[in-house]
Amino acid sequence: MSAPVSPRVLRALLPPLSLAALLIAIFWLQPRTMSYFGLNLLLNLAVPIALATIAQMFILCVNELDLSIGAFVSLVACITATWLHDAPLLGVLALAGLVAAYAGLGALIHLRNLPSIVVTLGMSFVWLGLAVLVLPTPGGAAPDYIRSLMTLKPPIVPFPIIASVVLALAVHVLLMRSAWGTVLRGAGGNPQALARAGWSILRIKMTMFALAGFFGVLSGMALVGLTTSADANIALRYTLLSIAGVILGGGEFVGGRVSPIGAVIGAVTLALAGSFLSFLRLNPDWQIGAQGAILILVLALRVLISRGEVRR
Amino acid sequence: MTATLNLLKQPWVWAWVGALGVWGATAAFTGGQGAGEVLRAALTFGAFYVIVALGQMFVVTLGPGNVDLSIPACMTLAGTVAMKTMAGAAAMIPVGLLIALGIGLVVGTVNYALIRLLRIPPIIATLSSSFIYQSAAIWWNRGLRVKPPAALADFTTAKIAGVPVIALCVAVLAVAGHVLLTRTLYGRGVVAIGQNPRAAHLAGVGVERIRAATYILSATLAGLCGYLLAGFSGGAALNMGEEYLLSSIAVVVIGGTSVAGGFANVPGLWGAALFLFLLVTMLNTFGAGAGVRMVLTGLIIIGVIVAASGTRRRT
Amino acid sequence: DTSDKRIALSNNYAGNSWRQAMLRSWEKVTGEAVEEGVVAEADAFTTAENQVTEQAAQIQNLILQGYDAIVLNAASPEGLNGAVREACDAGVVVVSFDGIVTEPCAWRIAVDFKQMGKDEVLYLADRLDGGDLLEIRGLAGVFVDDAISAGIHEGVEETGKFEIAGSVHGNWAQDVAQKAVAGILPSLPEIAAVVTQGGDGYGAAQAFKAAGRPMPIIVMGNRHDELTWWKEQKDANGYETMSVSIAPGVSTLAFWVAQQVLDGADVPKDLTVPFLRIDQENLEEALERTEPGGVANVNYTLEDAKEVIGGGAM
Amino acid sequence: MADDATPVVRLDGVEKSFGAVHALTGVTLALAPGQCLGLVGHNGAGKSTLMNVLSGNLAPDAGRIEVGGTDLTRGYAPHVALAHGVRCVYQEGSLCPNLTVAENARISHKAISGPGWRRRARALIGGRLDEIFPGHGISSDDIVGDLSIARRQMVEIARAFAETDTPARVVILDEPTSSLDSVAAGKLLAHVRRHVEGGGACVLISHLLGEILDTADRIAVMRDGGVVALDAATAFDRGKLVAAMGSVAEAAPRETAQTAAIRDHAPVVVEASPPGPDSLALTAHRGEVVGLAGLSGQGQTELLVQIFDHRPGTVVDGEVAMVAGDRQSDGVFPLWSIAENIAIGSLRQFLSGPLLDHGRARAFAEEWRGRIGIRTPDIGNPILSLSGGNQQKALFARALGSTAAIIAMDDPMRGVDVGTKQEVYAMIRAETAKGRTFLWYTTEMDELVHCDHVYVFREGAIVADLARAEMTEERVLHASFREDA
Ligand SMILES: Nc1ncnc2c1ncn2[C@@H]1O[C@H](COP(=O)(O)OP(=O)(O)OP(=O)(O)O)[C@@H](O)[C@H]1O
Ligand SMILES: Nc1ncnc2c1ncn2[C@@H]1O[C@H](COP(=O)(O)OP(=O)(O)OP(=O)(O)O)[C@@H](O)[C@H]1O
Ligand SMILES: O[C@@H]1[C@@H](O)[C@H](O)OC[C@H]1O
Ligand SMILES: [Mg+2]
Ligand SMILES: [Mg+2]
Repeated sequence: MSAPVSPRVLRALLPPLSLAALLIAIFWLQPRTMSYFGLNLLLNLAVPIALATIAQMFILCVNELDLSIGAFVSLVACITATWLHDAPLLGVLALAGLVAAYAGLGALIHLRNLPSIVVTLGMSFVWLGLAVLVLPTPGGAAPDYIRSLMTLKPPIVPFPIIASVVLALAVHVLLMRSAWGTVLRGAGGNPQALARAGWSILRIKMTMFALAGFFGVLSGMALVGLTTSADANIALRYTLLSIAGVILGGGEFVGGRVSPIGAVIGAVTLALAGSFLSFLRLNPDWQIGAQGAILILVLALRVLISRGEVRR
Repeated sequence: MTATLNLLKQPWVWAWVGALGVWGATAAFTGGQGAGEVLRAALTFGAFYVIVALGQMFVVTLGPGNVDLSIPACMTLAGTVAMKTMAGAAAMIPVGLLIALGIGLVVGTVNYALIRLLRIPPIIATLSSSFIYQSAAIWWNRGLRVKPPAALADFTTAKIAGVPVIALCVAVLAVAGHVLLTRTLYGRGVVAIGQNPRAAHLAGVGVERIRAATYILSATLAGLCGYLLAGFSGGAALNMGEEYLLSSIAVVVIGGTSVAGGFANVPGLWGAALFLFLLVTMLNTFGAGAGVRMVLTGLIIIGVIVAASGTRRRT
Repeated sequence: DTSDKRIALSNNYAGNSWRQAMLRSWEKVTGEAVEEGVVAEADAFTTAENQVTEQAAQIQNLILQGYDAIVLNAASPEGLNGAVREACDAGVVVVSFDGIVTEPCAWRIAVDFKQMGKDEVLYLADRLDGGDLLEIRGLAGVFVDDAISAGIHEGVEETGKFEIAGSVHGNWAQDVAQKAVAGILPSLPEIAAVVTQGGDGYGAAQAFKAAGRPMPIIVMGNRHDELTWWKEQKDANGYETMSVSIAPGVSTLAFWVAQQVLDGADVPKDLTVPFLRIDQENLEEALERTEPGGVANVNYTLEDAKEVIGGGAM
Repeated sequence: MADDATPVVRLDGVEKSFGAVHALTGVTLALAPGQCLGLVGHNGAGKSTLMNVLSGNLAPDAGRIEVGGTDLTRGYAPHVALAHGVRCVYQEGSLCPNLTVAENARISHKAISGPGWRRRARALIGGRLDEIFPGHGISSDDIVGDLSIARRQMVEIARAFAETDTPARVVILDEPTSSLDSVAAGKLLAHVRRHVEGGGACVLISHLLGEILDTADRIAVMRDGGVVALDAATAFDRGKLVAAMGSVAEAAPRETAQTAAIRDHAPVVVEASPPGPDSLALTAHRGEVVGLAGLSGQGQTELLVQIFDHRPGTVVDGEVAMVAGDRQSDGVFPLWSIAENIAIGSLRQFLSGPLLDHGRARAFAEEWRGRIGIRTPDIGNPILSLSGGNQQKALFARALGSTAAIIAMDDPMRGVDVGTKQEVYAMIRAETAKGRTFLWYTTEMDELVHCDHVYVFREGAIVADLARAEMTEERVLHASFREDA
């Protein structure tokens, strides 16, 4: 490690390196995963997680935190498996309404200067309650087109890989490369500067929340496409997973420092961490603990690589 | 008049207003029947919330990203090991308490070590470690529910003049927490770090020592809560802490502590704890179904926050 | 011959005593089976949180590991259908129990949860002339909760004697039930009986005691502290009630069923296992067999499984 | 410059209050094209407030705003100001630290968008930087948060002068040189002259009166929210400006002979070396004022922090207190009151038993408000209600009020007005007499005369070690630049 690698490059390399390390370990433990079929099974459930992580990333980018994304994805899943299946128009309207509701939340949080953690904590109850009302007992069915999309078998490269790459690149272009995305990120770095440059922070917040809502909707739909039916509690875990994914991908809680490519990689890494463990065949007593240990291990890797990195 | 206005400017007032509001609504619904009883129950169960929320409050005050997600697992581990060690023997009550607190100490130290040495963001460090504590609790006792010593159970359920003893004890604990926050070097340090860790360091605040102490404090209080709750509910269960993950955070923020760090208050913890308990009770009393109940819970929490937002300091 | 077959248990939650008892039954019974060479392997896998998505991923991993059969306690009856379908497509036998799945390719060992709820009310109808009931439910949005509750409501309707005065969610946990009951109790009229889902009876009793209210008939589950409390009351004042529950050892029944399917036996897709009922007479005997702090349990044998498959009652 | 030309900007009777504080009490001011207006005044005089009104960030309570002859008072806002060519470099910095230099250019230039925007943004900001600060060493792709405060300031200045579809008709510079070293400051002021000679207009706010006298065409002096003097620059000299601001006379530096005596007799309290190659070591004796000079960002701050932290390899005999210069990121606790911000450095003094006595802490803060002249009606007010210079005074009070024997100062006079500076110099003198030692990083040549000994920094190393007697501006400058450069 004598070659001078800039800390920035190193920081950006961490997430892919962790992912690679994990993948190699999995391939080694279970060679069967190294096939089209294997990769498909290994990675397909990472797609909705990646979408939810991207949603969370938009919120974190403007210095807020969404504790309701898991419940929201559950609600979307319930609506997708019921209304969107039975009465597509109503379903589409409901989902569009949910995106609008997210934008509204952004406005409320900004205008009243509310802590987003509490508002979204409250909203998590609201979304979950609505999900229970829409689908009191698990059931429903995925619309066929979603099901076929999520079980697509393209030649050579498995669908989850294509989907993840497309997602990462699309959001990267939107947020990191476009002039518009630059303004959105700037609002996370220094909102006052944005206001002084004549931008409306309200509009930016609403945009970012709407984007989060949009990707949350995609996540719920993708999830139902895989599970074929829904359940009000189906995605509650996504809240923590999505936060962890963004951070694992090199994002930070404040300051508008996020990376869409990193976030997708972080989400996939988290999804794979669980698989890695089941290939290890641990004693059930310690299986839960091992999930914590693996998270710690992956994150510790970051420190080992980035040791010596300094500010300024 | 101005006194009232000044009171309304306090960030913790709205949690209390919310608590009174839902209590009043419950009483109105039942025509006043059982209002006192409900309050007594709220004091008892609110006390458990306050214990863990006190620790969580100090952690949250350290600044953005600081939160302790290992509270439930720590409660479970402390409760489980303490109950098994005491094995129902009254003589072992102090030993059990020490064990519970000691587990908190260890848990807090491990959490801090992960945060400091491995530079893992606290939210993920405490989440990850919590799985390990949970596993340790399973491994220790495999889910068997050992009864607490009768004297401990009696203590946790006792009342003096109709007021739950546990609530009185936690009220004293809250006063101590208030003094710790506002009148000690430690408390001022926590608040300074939460606003600007770099500036705090350069102003001579022992940043890392205080961060370590805070995570240890939070885990130790979680251990205490696990011990008392296991005594109160007839034994430690593997899922006894589950509820305290979100509630500990909710109590802290509804109580008026800033999630952006650097600003906290203790009176709001009690207000918010009572509010949360009474809210669920009110909706149960109204007989609402699970879905409606959850929707209303969410909307009322947001309502209280919006009402309070007029008084909150800008961050 | 199944001596080269590998069976996996996929479990979605391990955070309560019932689930721990279930895992231990599995360990004990399958451990012996492996030793005797009935099957080659029988590993248990459990996820950290009660989450559909994690369990779906787990099932997919089990497919990749090439297990011949997956015995499944599912987080959701519908949410895992995608993963179960994939397992079936890969030629893996899936046997679900307790938390069963609706995917037609899987086997189901069901407890008639609805009947379980109804039986509680029928028992009460025998004991009481009527009155107000308090219902303690399980975890909202989970199918077991819905089924038991539906049975209770059906029972109330059919008997026409009772009124459900209040309903709270106790999440099958003593402390949660205790808190919920303590909150609602003051606003309720005198309660004649409490209908429960198991795991919550002791908490309810504590709440009644703390509030100083007359002790109603509380239907118990199968936790040791529920049975012990009942025994204490019985000895002290002749308190009478009953207990209904599902024995955690049902996982071992599912194991044997999977083994039979792998062995080529003709097994119908839907099997029913009776729930575990304890009455005033056999309370002591049940308590005797239950480990302190544990759960009243039954482990099943290959013969039991064959009997269930053959449609016989046990 | 003729007063009869149509002014580019006219403010008429502008008033602004913050609660009980009347920050502006009816200011009338006009700015002609081709003119640089110098704006001076004590800390808290209302200069920044006035400029915030002019740039649309604060709505005045009363008064009119005209730009280019049009009355824009109604609905005046940042985007309106920008559209009319009013640009501002704010005292507290307005860059997004998470974005690159080029991306920050995009933020304030809406016209840079669409395909190829990044290339255009780079060209725009890079071109301006090259023009104003040749040899700046900043890449358009650098993340702003990774830059030193001086370089951030350069980026912000270049951005304000950059032109896309709207011209930079009026550029407001609120203390632009406070974080720049004298060389960079000189480049900026030269650019200001070029700008106005090309027909642009500028408002230049500074506490360095020499800069104002040299650069401005007209000078307005503000005091307590109003303009108290306004005339051609030639009509003023340093003395007149100081008098108009209502400031006191200047403190005299210590005699040279006296400073040499300290070096010879007082014990050493600090010994430290920066990590740079071939660095000399810094030594400080008790009661000495040691200057850290050189261009900005050459490792001076890092050495102060190294000493503050008692890092291995440094000898530090005694407690160290720090006066931050980058007050936003290193100094201020934004949620706290002025009193709390002052007291945090001395909490141990207010302990009675294990508990803090808030009454004593407040009395302490109150005392320091008087001693250092912090302008506020109530020290219970939030620190952010103070003007920049007054916040800096609070940070001084924090360090001077502590028990530390060694005070490390990180270019601490940023934004402090002349009057206060003189008071602080005098205070430093008085403290050295009591045996306190000062380590003083400054980018202002004038301040070095107050030091007993000066170390010049270049590229992370100490390259010159000058006793008071041998220190001249020329020698410091000479050492600041590489021989072969
Ligand atoms: N030079 C520095 N500049 C800015 N921030 C720093 C610097 N050094 C340390 N910090 C911040 O303070 C933390 C170090 O804390 P600090 O040195 O105050 O520890 P401490 O608590 O004083 O140690 P101890 O417990 O031994 O007293 C770092 O995590 C960082 O956030
Ligand atoms: N947001 C605010 N809230 C309350 N008071 C304020 C606020 N902003 C400025 N003030 C007050 O208005 C007055 C003028 O402040 P201003 O920042 O304009 O001074 P300044 O002349 O720029 O001083 P400096 O040279 O220190 O920068 C000061 O008394 C300051 O305390
Ligand atoms: O798993 C469940 C158990 O926890 C509950 O007590 O009884 C029903 C079971 O399905
Ligand atoms: Mg100013
Ligand atoms: Mg300067």
